[in-house]
Amino acid sequence: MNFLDLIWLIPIMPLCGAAIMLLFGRKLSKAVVSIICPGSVLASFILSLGAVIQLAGLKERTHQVVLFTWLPQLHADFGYLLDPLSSVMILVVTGIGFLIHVYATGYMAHEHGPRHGGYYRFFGYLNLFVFFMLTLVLANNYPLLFVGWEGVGLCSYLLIGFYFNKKSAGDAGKKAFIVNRIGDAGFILGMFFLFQVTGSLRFTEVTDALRSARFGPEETTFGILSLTALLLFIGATGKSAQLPLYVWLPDAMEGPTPVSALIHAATMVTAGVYMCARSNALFALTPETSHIVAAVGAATAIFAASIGLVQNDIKRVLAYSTVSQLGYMFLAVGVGAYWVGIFHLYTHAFFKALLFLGAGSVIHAMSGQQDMRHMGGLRSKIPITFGTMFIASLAIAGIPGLAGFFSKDEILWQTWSSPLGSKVLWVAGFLTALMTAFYMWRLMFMTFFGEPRMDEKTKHHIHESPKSMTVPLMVLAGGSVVAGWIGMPKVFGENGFMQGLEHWLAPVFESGREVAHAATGHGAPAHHDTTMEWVLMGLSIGAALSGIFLARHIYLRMKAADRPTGGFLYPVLLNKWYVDELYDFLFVNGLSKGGGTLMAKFDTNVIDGGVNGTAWLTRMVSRISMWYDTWIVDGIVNLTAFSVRALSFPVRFLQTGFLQSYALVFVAGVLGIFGYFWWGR
Amino acid sequence: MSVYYTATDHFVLLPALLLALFGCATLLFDFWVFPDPKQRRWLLLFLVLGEVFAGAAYWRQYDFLSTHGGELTAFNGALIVDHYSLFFHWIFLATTLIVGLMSYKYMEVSEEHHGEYYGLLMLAQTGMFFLASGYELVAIFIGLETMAVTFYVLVGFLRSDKRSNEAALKYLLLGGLSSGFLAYGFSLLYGLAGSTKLADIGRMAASRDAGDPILLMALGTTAVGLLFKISAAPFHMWAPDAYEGAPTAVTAFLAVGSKAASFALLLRLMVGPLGPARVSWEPILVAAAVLSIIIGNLAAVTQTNTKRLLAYSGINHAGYILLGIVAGNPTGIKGVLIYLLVYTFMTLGAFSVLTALTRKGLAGDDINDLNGLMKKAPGYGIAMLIFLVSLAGIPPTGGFFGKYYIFLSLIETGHYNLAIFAALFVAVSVYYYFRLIRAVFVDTEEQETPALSTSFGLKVGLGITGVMTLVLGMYPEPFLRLAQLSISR
Amino acid sequence: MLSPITTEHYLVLSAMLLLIGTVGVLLRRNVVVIMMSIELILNAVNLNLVAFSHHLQQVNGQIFAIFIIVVAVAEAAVGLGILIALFRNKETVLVDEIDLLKW
Amino acid sequence: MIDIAFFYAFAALTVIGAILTVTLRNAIHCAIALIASLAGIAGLYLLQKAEFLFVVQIMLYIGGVMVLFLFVIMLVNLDGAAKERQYHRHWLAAAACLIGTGAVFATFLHRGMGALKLEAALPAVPGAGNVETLSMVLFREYLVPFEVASLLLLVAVVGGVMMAKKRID
Amino acid sequence: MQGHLLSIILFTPLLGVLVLMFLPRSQKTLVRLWANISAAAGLLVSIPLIVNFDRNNGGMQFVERMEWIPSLGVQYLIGVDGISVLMVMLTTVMGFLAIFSSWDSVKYREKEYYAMFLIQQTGMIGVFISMDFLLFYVFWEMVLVPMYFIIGVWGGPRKLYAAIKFFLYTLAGGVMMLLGILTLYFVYFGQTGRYTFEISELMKLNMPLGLQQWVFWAFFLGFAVKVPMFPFHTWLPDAHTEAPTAGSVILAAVLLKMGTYGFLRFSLPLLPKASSDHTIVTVLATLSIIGILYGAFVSLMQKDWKKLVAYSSVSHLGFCTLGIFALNQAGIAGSVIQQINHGISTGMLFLVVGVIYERRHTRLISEYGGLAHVMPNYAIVFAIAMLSSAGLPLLNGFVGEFTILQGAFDANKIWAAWAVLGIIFGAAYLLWLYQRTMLGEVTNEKNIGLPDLNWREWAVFLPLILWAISIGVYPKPYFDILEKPVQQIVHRVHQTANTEAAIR
Repeated sequence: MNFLDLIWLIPIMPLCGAAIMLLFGRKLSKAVVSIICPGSVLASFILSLGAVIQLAGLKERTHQVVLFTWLPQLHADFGYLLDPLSSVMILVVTGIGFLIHVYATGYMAHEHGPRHGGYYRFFGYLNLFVFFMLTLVLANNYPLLFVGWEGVGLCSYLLIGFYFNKKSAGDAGKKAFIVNRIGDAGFILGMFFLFQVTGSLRFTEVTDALRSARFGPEETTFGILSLTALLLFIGATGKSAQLPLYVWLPDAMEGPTPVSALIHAATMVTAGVYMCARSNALFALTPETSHIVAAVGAATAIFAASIGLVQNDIKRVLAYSTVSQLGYMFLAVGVGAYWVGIFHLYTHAFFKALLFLGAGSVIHAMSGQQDMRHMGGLRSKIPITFGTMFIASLAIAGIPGLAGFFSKDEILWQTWSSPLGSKVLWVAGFLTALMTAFYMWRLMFMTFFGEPRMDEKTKHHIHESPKSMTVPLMVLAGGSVVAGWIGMPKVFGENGFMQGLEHWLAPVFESGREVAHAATGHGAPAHHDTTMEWVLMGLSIGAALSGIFLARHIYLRMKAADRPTGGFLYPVLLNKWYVDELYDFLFVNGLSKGGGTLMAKFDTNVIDGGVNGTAWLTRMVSRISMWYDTWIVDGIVNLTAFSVRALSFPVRFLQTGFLQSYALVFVAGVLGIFGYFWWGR
Repeated sequence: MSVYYTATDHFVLLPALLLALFGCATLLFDFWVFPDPKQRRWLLLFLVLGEVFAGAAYWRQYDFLSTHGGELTAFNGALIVDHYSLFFHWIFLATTLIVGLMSYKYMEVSEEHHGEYYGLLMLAQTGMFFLASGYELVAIFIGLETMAVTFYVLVGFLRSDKRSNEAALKYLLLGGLSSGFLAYGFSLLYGLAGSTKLADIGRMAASRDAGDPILLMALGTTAVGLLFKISAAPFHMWAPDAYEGAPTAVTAFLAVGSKAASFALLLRLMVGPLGPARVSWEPILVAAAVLSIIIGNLAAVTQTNTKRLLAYSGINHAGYILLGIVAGNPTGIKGVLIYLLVYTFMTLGAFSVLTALTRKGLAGDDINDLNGLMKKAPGYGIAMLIFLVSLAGIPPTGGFFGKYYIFLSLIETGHYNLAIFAALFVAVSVYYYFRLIRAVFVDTEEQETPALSTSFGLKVGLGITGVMTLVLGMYPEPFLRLAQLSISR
Repeated sequence: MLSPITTEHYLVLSAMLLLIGTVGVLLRRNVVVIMMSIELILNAVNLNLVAFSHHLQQVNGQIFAIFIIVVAVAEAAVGLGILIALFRNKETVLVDEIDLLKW
Repeated sequence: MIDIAFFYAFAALTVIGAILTVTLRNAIHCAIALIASLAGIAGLYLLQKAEFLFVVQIMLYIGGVMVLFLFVIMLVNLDGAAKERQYHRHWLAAAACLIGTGAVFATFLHRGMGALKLEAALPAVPGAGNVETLSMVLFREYLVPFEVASLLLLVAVVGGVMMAKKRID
Repeated sequence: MQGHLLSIILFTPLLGVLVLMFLPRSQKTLVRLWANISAAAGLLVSIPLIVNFDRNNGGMQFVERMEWIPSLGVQYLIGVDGISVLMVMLTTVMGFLAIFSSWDSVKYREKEYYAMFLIQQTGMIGVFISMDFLLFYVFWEMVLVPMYFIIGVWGGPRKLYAAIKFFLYTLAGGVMMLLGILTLYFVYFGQTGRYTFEISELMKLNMPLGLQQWVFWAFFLGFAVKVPMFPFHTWLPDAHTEAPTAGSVILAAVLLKMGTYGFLRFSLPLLPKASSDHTIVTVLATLSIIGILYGAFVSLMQKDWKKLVAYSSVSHLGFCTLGIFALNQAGIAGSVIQQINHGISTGMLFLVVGVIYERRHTRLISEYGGLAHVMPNYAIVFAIAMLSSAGLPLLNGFVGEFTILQGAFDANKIWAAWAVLGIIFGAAYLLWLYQRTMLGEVTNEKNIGLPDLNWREWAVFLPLILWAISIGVYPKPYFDILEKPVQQIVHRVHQTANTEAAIR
């Protein structure tokens, strides 16, 4: 059968799952639920595979299916586009999505959500998420992409707030949604600009229009195109948690771990990267914006990593790590190495999902404990989890041969060599690599090594997770090892497999460079300085190893698990560079108390001055507007009414009931008339 | 027939004669036949018959005019019958008839049921006849006084009721004053024109420049007298008291008949003979109109006595109608006619509901007496709704077209600010009309009250007024044609 | 030497009467006196009419005057009747004690 | 010459009578003053050759109306009223109003006199006396008002009776 | 039959009232039943309209012409084009649902209640189909009175204040509009020597810009109060809050649209110069944007659930007017669709409030919390309503807002930028409301054991939800219907504008 024309079925499958869950879920038993939902995702995974394989067969490696028109005004259809880029994405989404579903069946097994039946609702939302994610990556135009874009946001809101009765969860969900909305505002405007410039919002047409090289510097250098790209990028920062809009992601960890794994590590947060890669033609045309992207990416990477160094909540560490890795991806995109960005996205999906799931299994074992300071020595208790996470940590740290190594190394190399890149960015990336290795292994050591620090009760409870959870872990572990092999550096020798991904993605991106070249002179294919590449590779490996050993030294030798280290930096990092306090300062104190002391507030509980601050600001404004509404706008109305009533009395009391005052008024009238005759005429 | 009393004279005068005849007949029969107040309601038949005959006579006149066209003058120019006067005659006729219909129960309830009442109603109508048809000062003045004096009596008809006496006295004294001024103005007009015929006066006004002091004096005093009769501010002070004190049925008659008749005269004088002096009197009317609208609306807003409230609303309406005269173009005059026609029916209707509220030992003229009317008597409630909505000038009721014409004429003649002013005050008026509506529909009465004092006649009256109010709002075409006809010279 | 008597003299005189009558209506509290004042006003009118009619050598003015007198009579009759009815109920003839109806 | 004197005499009588009418304390005195004033007016009628009107004034007014007034005054005994304050409370405002009106009237008359372009007084028509002409005109031109007047009087009678008579039932 | 379809649609509810009047008020069930039947009949007869509507014909269809008041040049002239046909459908559907939804909620004076609703139904349909200005005005005012009673009799604690405020406000605006109408009428008379109120005739006028501006402002007062645009909105929160649920639904879903419809049908085509005049457009767009943000801000602070929804209407209607005065295809088409969406979404939100109000008789948000545990289905319905109102893609709200934004963007980028902010806040206050009422622990024990939606409530919500989704997923038919008429409006406005420019 022809999978290519059925690609629209890929998103539909999970949608059906979701529909069934949300409509009849209450009547279904957990068993049925845990068959239907992963099943639906599996189905779309199979469909995707088939489609991708057939796609590979095609000469022109793109295939579009248009179902029906959606927004005539914007020429936006329900149309699906399968090309190398989206094929990678759907495989990641469906594949990893499926594994996480399976994992979740185990993880949520004794999850009692709101009243009875949180289970089916959880899976309903999960499927819904997959549906939207697939719509996002399969869409053949921006508005439809935006549908998925918003949809995943919604699902993340629902899934984070899944613990209905945890207020913090609700807040986190709300914050996530609103922060994303801020990004979306940029995205929407960006779309409009794009439509105005290119006259269409279909990826293919937009790309053709942009590549037709009819745009001169006046559009591309700080011109309308730069603005467009920038707006789109703002949208991306919202979704992919880049500076300054990253604040929602760490709190999103309030959600159940599978959610964190699926949404906040593997798929949704990478939507921004995907979107930028999608718009590569645009970014390639606008070097200034690309610089900004790269800078933001690098900054985020190093910034988040530094925060990750000292977090004690196992999931928060991973959260910041995710932010930082996303930074990497944007760095790649920013320097014009789009395929590398996608490459890292794809490898990262494996090991980060694995790490989260592992962490989930740890928490599972620790019966809910998330603070690493109360862990330790789990190595022997939960061997599978340990083993898989070990691999993942190696991978993310960038130990040669594993997935993380290849992608990260490629990013660093591109940053160094690409005409859009620069040495400074490389340094940032390099440091990030060092820190990454450090905090990941800090996590490992604090969790699995050393002697147990948990209380007896929990210790007694500890047990390996059920098969449904461990099997996915293992699969992902395998993935984390091999995933990188299709993107090896050219210095390892060139062939169709070793640079498989690059070649596969070539049709989407390669031409991007050419355009950039044509338009701006940037992006000329880098001349290959082989020795340099070897040197850099060595350096990064060195960084990874030293990071690991440093961690080992501090947390195994010095047993610094529960002691602050790093001197003055420690509090700064622990408080996430006081960003939240900064936002607080800007938005809250700055306005209310006229500036509280920055250093005074040391409690991490003050989460997200940023959003809270804006929320506070908003609330202030709305208080004012409400006051205005009650007292001015409405006040005037009521005042008129009142004054009419008030005026009514004098007029009535003119009517004294005394005949002669009537006569008086009468004569006054006469006088008035004649007075008018006298003077008036 | 003699030269003094030609066939034409007869033809023109006939309706008045009939009315007077039946009026006197009523008085006589009352003295002789019906000692028992309960039977006196049969005297209503005289009124109905009288109106029927008069109606027939009017119809013949109408017929004649519409075939031969133009107008008929009689008593060498003392009387005139044209479509204009006929229009008003119809109004008077309807008014008297409906008032008669809604009266008898009321009069019985208030234990003042005398046959004179119906006689006086008809004599008053006879007076109005000369206001609309008179074309000569003396006839007009005497007709005016006949009407006025009759009203003095009618207002004081509840002799044992202090309020009624007081109302009558106030009305009489102020009325005397005003008619004194009116007469003074007439005398000056006569002196200037050397004749009492409106035609000559018209000639005189045309020949003299508008600034002529004596003419101004004449104008001023005449205007005072007439504005008093239509209860326009600042000569309105009598209205609320007289309206409140008078028997409700009489109040209706006063509010509609007297006002319509005086407007008939005012319009004829101002647009006809005194037309040339427009520059002098227009500002007066504007001022009076504006004042009336302001005072009428404002005072009504917090009024708690329904009759008084309607009195103020009447003042307010007088203001609007005056605006029509101010505009003075055909549209405006048509507007005045239509407005008066609608005003007749809606006001009569509202008052007839009030008469039904008057029960033994319950004046029924407080707003709270309307509470829960909708529950008590849905028919009356809905009727009241129609009248009030129409008074507020909201389509699809007749009141709307009155306002419509006034606004249109103001716009046509470029009085934009007046138009906006008038429009704004419509909102204010709605406020108090809806206080009544609210009482009828929303509020509920505190303690149980006796059943409404209804009667067949009252129901008929309500039916006529209600239907007419709606018809005028939904299919005014024939009436518009009539108005058009009556302003065409 | 006094100028010959012209119509104007009569006009002035009637105007004075009119005013005096108005004074009465405005100031006197006694209803009866107020009615008398109204009579004065009407007589002022008559004076006007007669003067004009004399001036124009017509009788129309005089006729008008006669009707005015009739009106005056009628008003007086009815007014006094009402007054009596009121007095029967209220035992007063002072207008500013007659203020049941107000506001 | 002589009629000038008469004019001023009658005018004085009229005005003074009028003033007394509105100022005197006792209603009966007021009535008498009014009679005097009306008599003055009657005299003025005579001066202007309005004999019929003179008669009417004397008979109808002084003989009829005033008697009516006196009756009523007797009926509603006003001794109490006579002791009361005579003038209304806000007489000051009233006075102001009146003075204003008076002033305006005066100026108007003054201005008007010149403008009062009445054709100069015609010489008296010889022959037919006042009453005949009057009746001729009355019944030719003013027939309608005459009839209506009768109605008016009827109303007045009925009304007066209605009001004045005691309630039987 | 076919020829008089519109009249039939127009008068079916009135027929219902006539029969209703003769039903004994004691037979409550009978009264209810009959009211529902006649409303349903009104809906049914309107279906042929949409079926037989020819979307390729931009002009008026199903036109019926009859002399009404010849001497004023007033005709009974009705017809529909794409815009009005949608409005009529909205009216019939929402009208029926409103009546249906109040089956148990109205406990006293049912007869009058339903009579008022049916009369109002006729009035609203009349407004949308009359092609004669006076006829339009008559219907326009006719709608007010029933609504006054619906609020004043069956409303909440401050019902009388709200009712009279609503009435006075709208009436004052209406009278000003009447002055505008009469001016047009008179000017037309001056130019052609005959009186008429026929829209298509009045469109032939060529008025000087100055006069057009005056008339425009007169109309503006009438329509802006109804919409309501920013400074004239204060009657709305009171009216919406105090009205009974069904009343609020009709008010939000249909009555407000009369204003926007007025702008589309009268202001733009009749006064093209004025409506394309730079200052006027700027002022109106600014007011709309202020309305968008202002409404959102004020909603954020509301403690009263219903009032919050009410203020959200201000925000949404801001989008509609913004779209209209973008004066381009996207803007106007989007605006019309958004009007329908607002009808659906806000209607649903009000029904949602009504459901809980019936159970708890309080609208204070603080009284609730964690309802999702108690009433899961209710929570889902509310979520959908909320999201469609917040403009989530694949639900109706998004289509409208997005297209409007596009139009605004084409007209002026700054407008779009501001309006987009509105979307953010829209999400904010609705989510916050949802969180405070639905999520978290059940804080108030009074809420424990509240019954979930019953079948009747489902029956009300389901069609709305389906409608919302259908528009959100496949709005093309609506755009198709709108394409021609909107083109005409846009063309008319710009053409005259251009000719003006050419002359200058």
